[in-house]
Amino acid sequence: MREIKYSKALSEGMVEEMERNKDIFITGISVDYPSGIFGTTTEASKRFGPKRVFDAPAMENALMGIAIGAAAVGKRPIIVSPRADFMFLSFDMLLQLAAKWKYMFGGNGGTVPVVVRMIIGRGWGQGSTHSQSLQSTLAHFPGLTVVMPAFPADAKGLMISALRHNGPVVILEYRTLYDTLGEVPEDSVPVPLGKANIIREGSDVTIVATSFMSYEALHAATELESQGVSAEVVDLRTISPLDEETILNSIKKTGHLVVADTSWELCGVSSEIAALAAEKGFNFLKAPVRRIALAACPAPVSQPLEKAFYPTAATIVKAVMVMLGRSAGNVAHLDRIDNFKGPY
Amino acid sequence: MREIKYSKALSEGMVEEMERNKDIFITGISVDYPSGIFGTTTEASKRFGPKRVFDAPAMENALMGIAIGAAAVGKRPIIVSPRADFMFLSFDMLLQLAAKWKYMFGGNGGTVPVVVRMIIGRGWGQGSTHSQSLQSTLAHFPGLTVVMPAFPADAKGLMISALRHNGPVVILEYRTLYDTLGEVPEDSVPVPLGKANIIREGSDVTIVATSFMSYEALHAATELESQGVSAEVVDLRTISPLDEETILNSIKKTGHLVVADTSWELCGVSSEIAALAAEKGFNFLKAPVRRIALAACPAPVSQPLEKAFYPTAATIVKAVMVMLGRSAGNVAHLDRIDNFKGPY
Amino acid sequence: MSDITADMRVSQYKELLRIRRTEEILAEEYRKGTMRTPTHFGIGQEAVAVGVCGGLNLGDVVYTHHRSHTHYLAKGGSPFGLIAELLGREGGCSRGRGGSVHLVDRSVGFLGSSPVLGHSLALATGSALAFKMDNKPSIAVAFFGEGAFDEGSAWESLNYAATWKLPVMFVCENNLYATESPLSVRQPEGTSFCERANAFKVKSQRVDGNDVDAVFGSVKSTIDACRSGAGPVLLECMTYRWREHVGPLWDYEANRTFRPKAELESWMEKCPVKRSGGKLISMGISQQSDLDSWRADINDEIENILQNAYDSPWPDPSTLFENI
Amino acid sequence: MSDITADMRVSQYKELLRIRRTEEILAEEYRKGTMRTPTHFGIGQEAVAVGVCGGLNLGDVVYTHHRSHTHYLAKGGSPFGLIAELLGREGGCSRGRGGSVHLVDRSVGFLGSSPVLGHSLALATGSALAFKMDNKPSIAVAFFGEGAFDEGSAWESLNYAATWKLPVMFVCENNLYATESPLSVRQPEGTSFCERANAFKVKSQRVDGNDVDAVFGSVKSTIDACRSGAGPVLLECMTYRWREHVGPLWDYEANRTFRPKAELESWMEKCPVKRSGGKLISMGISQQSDLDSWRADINDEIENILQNAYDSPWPDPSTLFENI
Ligand SMILES: Cc1ncc(C[n+]2csc(CCOP(=O)(O)OP(=O)(O)O)c2C)c(N)n1
Ligand SMILES: Cc1ncc(C[n+]2csc(CCOP(=O)(O)OP(=O)(O)O)c2C)c(N)n1
Ligand SMILES: [Mg+2]
Ligand SMILES: [Mg+2]
Repeated sequence: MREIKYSKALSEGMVEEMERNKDIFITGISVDYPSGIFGTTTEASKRFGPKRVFDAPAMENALMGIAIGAAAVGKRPIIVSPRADFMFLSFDMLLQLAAKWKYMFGGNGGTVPVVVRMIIGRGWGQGSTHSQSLQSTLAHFPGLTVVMPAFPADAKGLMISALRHNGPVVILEYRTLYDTLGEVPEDSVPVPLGKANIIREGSDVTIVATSFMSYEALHAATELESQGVSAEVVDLRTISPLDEETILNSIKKTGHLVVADTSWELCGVSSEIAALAAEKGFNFLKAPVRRIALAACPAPVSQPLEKAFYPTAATIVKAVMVMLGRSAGNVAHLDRIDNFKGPY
Repeated sequence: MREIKYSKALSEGMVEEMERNKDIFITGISVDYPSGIFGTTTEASKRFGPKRVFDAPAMENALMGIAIGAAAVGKRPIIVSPRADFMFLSFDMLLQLAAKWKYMFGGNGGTVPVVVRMIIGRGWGQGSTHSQSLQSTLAHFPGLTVVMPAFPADAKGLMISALRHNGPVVILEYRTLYDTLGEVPEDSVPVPLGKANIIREGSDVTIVATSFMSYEALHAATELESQGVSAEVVDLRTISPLDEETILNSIKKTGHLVVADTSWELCGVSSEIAALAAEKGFNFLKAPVRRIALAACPAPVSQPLEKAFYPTAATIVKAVMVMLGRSAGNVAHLDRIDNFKGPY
Repeated sequence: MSDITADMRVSQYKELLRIRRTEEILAEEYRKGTMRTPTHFGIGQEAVAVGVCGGLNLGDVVYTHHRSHTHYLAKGGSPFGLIAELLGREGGCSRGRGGSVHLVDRSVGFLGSSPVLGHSLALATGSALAFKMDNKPSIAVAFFGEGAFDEGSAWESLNYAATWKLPVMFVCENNLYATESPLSVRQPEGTSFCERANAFKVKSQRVDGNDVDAVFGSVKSTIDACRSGAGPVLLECMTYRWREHVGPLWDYEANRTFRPKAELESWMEKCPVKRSGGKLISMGISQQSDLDSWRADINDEIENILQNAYDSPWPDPSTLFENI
Repeated sequence: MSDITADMRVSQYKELLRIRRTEEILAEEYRKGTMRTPTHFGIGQEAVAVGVCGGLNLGDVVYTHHRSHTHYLAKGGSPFGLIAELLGREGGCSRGRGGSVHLVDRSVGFLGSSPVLGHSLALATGSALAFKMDNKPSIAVAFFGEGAFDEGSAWESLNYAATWKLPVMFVCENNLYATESPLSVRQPEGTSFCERANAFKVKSQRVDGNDVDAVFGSVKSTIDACRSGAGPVLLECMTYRWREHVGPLWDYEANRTFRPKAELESWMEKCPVKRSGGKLISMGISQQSDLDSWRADINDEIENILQNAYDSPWPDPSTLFENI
């Protein structure tokens, strides 16, 4: 299969659905710029023009309500936020209206199928207010579907599913993923919402990971293999609703669980998966679970602090080896070269 | 010791600290009304007048920033929201500024000791947009202290600590607690932030609970006792930072854990405590943990649905009995008479 | 105003009376404690809903805030659906899930009420955006209280609507108070919302919100231009709430002192129902006996619906997880 | 303006030049990739910062947005602190935790920058509230771009400040663009921010933001009243950003076409540094050789600080959890 970039995959997913469904439009700050949100909206902009791909003022609060009001009369808006952090300003409309709409009107109000794309994560010293991963926060609220594609095929497939789903969907895109390559079907193949993906099979330990951490988990699994440990990697893909079955089946097989997430630990996705294991997979577990998350502080800017703040493949390897009662040895060679470039 | 109401205890905590510290003031919608936020601000209003207790327009977004700006030059604002749900509008200022202030300026920006009181929970058919418990969401973000007093003594003591703390503190107050009575010291005795409280000792099972669910847990423990089960009840009191030690010690003693929280399960406090057990208390556990939380849907209004939506003492009793491999029998008598009255 | 026929006047009056009596009957019923949902009565403010909705087409859509019964009924929402909703019954317009502040009736273009200040403005702006994109000749209306202007999102919506010249009408019911807070603690002295709207390039009119003719006239004089792309309009309708903010009580019953008794009384003199009925008589269109018999009919009708609504079944707890 | 002495003119010019050169040197250095923090240069907009801060007292406080170096330096923030911060060093004003968009220097009343649109307005309003409560004769200043006016919270802040007549100055640097979006896609045609502010009962003035005299004059003419309780003021300073939104590049280097080259060039003709220097010469206060020697001194000083900043140690990873 051909390989394309994550950014291109997102673009294809949107463009193909926009061809199918004329009610889809894209708006948000800078979506019609030549830079086009890491190139993800450029093709749509070219193909569909300013009637369906248009800029918006920085008014995150009302804009989300406007998208919902458009959806209530048949549109399928895609709202893009260049940084998820700005979407705190949309939380009122997103969580009070979009997430509740179908339920609070008892189904009689229809649905509001808004797709919200938010960019998350590490980059060029983004710092505390420009780097947050909001999956844990958003997934807490029933009524929202929350997905985190890690690989190009999922980026396209989840985008397609989101744009066909009968309700609001948040897509969280990790900044450093846009340039990654992967095999992606040329056709419009939806990836089901609510399904995790076993991206590597293994028998000794289950690593459940989200978004960028799925890459780190694969990287860690390769290293673990060289140390004689067979790791199964589950890419969560959808945070809410959670695919409990896939996770539990894997734990059943391996008896060991490490969770690696891009958000914080406290009331975060890593805790959620650990809790699931403690409640429904307890009898499979041979050892305590391990949560791997951001350090419990706001994100610092300075490089040596950033390095200590963000967990990596090395963190995962160490956690697994300790869990299995072995020594991890030197894992410094696992650190990737960080070649993300500014200025933003 | 004398008994007073939860509402009076909050009031005393504020009034005594306001006497001590002239930089404290209270603002927010309706804080100076005769009704005074369930009577909690009436005494302060009477005693300190409109210069220190004053109404605010419905502008949750900027108001939080205004409080932070006042705190940055030495004030200690208390912001009150009659419903936590409205505070989604404040999330940007609260999470991007208050929670990060001290850290993102490397300590050189000082601290912004804002106290935010939010009313949460069930009431008179509040419905989906007027009843949410935001502890899980807020606790996820480092830099915020999040407390949930369940009992009058803690209401006063945590209020005092919050007003002496060098950073932002969110106090979540469950609507139906205001009229509950309890022993409260006449003196200004702070209750430490970050400390859970064992409110009933027991040996067979640990019930970790938050806010209103601590009442339900006590109620459940009494019933369990009559069925021959000795339950230890840990009232979490502070959600962030979490008192891991107290929880783990209790699990060590009982080997069984049930968590009962007023928010949702997914990425919620109940998952957090379960995860803690799975990671750091695993070897103490004799059975799978059980999470008790809101049903995984928005809050409905209609009574029979509300009844199915909110967990109660009966839910806890059943969970414990199942965990211990016993039958719970009929627990319908545990349902309290819901005597909360509208119109709000 | 000469284009208002006598028939129209009669039906406007009946509509005002029907809404008034519905809410009055509900307010009495509410005291029994069988409606477990925070409820905001619009008694005294009916002329805004009736005047505005009277000027709309069926394809036009309406959003509103917490004080929503008047708009729901005036747009044609099912009275049974409303009453059963307040009673938490399966037959409610939101199947008992929403309560008084989350009403909907899509069949008549009432797309929803939301009790969070500012929501209705953004929602209507969004529907108007969709109408414009699709070249539909529809208008979206946002009803809200002047308290929503305290919220920044209201100004975001106005700015957006004006920038894109969207077919949206912002209808503010300025009843002088948000809960018990007067305008004076929320806006600088001398504030005019119309002036603000003008500065946001939203055309605006201030009207007597207790005069259904005036409101209707205002809508008629602005809606065609709004519909055909001239941009959004703000109608600031001056009116007054008779009961407490939430719940059925009169000020005196709850010992409320935040507003002077004389103020309330002077606004009650300007009762929109009475004024409309008085006009029918003074214009020789109807007689007092007509008014009385309509009233009796309406009372019967509502009492009837109320009893039926009580008979609507409770939602089955097993349906808790439907429609998430 | 006759109350500006020759000495003041000289120091204003030096200040403009110092800020300009600091940013220009940093912009060059930034290309090396040693400053890993999204950085927004204020080159071309210095007169606003210098004109406003020149009118403030030490007890007055300042907040600003993402484009914050000019305000930080003009208020007297340590240049070493700024540069070390951009380099992520422990010696940075925020100890390397904040980067370019989270600067602070409390010793001079620079209370912080925050890159989220709208924050500076609310923060300054809050500090002004505190000053008023304590009867302090201080003023709080919010710097921000016209993009912040897209945010509802900005209007909430204006409304609040005007309602309580707070001693706050809102200083808008209207550089015609937010990122690459012109005003025309963000506001209705004919919008005047001053008109809007007036409707919010905030006194307003529009000034040439590239003329330090004009800005300083505007501050001088409004600040005393603002300080003594007459209420907030908006200064809308018309200016222009020379480089890209974030980063050091010129439009041509990045093939940016969102604004016409001629527009940029016409604004560069109105360079605030050149204009100020030109006046010194035309007024006979200084000679070109003075200007040249100041420039050389300033260059040396900044290059020196830059080298020192590189020598500041990196934060120790073991301090990651400090100051949460
Ligand atoms: C965002 C938000 N903040 C606060 C509230 C609480 N609240 C409910 S109604 C109300 C007053 C509204 O006044 P107004 O908009 O004038 O409408 P009225 O009740 O007078 O009809 C307030 C503050 C709310 N619903 N939403
Ligand atoms: C709430 C919020 N939304 C979006 C952004 C992204 N953003 C960063 S700078 C900017 C443009 C700001 O323009 P303006 O306020 O005019 O300042 P300028 O950059 O022109 O100096 C935007 C939209 C932000 N920082 N905060
Ligand atoms: Mg009102
Ligand atoms: Mg700008």
